[in-house]
Amino acid sequence: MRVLVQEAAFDVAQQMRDFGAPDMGAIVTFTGVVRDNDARNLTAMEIEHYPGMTQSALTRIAAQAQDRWNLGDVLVIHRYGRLRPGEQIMMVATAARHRKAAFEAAEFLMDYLKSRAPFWKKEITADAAEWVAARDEDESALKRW
Amino acid sequence: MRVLVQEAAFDVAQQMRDFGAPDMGAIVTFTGVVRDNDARNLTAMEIEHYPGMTQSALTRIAAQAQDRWNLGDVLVIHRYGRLRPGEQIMMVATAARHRKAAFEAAEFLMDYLKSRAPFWKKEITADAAEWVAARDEDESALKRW
Amino acid sequence: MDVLYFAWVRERIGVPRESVETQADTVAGLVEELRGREERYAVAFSDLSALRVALDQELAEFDAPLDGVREVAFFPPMTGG
Amino acid sequence: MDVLYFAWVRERIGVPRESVETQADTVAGLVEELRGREERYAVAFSDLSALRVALDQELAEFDAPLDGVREVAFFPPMTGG
Repeated sequence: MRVLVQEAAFDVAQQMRDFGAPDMGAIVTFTGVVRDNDARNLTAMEIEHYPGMTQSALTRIAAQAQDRWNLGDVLVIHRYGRLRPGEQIMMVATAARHRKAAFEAAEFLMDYLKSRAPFWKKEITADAAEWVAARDEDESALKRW
Repeated sequence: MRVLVQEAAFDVAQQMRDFGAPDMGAIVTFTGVVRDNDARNLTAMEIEHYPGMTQSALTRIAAQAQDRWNLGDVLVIHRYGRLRPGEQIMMVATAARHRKAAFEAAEFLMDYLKSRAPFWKKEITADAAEWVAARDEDESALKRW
Repeated sequence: MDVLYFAWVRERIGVPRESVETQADTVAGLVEELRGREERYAVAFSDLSALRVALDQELAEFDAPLDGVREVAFFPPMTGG
Repeated sequence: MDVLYFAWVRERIGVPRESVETQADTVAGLVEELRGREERYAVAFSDLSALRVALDQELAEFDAPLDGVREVAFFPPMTGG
């Protein structure tokens, strides 16, 4: 298991180099990228986090996924700080024996990261700065698990 | 869209280098790896395919996914020939605006590749060679879509 | 027309492809003809529920007409991915 | 105890953390005390349904006891991922 909370950019290829485990036939990755806003004037996405809590919250979520789906490996990376459109925000990866478990575990990780990891996003444009509101769907997505 | 049917190994990192599109906030990948069998004596997995049909079948499946989930990009790679345990068999990647679409499209691709792409797997051990049987679950997984 | 066989169908029949002259109207009719040829065909086609067919490289049903078809392929359920 | 604020809660209150002396038994009691302090607290805590709380870096409910707690954090619903 690897859980990284960092300001620096990460390289998906490098992170995946040693990922996996013998007998794990299925590897799923999810990578989140800063999207421009609908008005197409996003300057940056600022990500605030709760330093004392972030690493432990992510580690707990990753460990839950590992136990529940018998993952051979699991990776969670989440950045904070000021990111530009097109930059990678975060990624998760899961390695399982079969594809269903690998997909489910990755979706579980994403659903929990969205609503249970202490990050807050703020969209910065030339003339405004607005906190991204949590969406009801994101909270209700947790009920699936 | 990129659809590759090849005997040679592929490099996930290299395939992902130019993958994606502006405004696509979510990228999902699935990589399939040859697993050892339960008896742990797998020598190779031999993958036969129907050369005239494979490329067009994969292209059709990828195009369906692209239309249905408005994908900004989609990638399908599937190998054939003799693969050793631990080798990568295939991968798919999807780029969508949001995570739900990227995950669903990747699962759709996998479900269709399993049962509608003309590949057949044979497990080779030191003293036997056995065709992998299709599983009822794989066929019924298509009903979801 | 060209008839192709894959995986264990190919192994049971012993060739990957052959040219077949047929009067059959449908895939099912072609299968009947082949079954009558030799034991190896009868064995390969003994259980149609274990087989799939493609006509000119598109999946089809066993009651599909052969009219205008140039290539028929028989194989077990696919196991890609 | 240390009280931390994140995102717009931090912006409304104007500081990221402060040391607070409290007699409150629960988070809700602490919120009541803070609300009574100054307008900026009343504004930040006007709608508890828009807030989340963590006690010693674990998510908690507003009726949770403060007994033995060293660090309380208030913030809006998280938006990670």
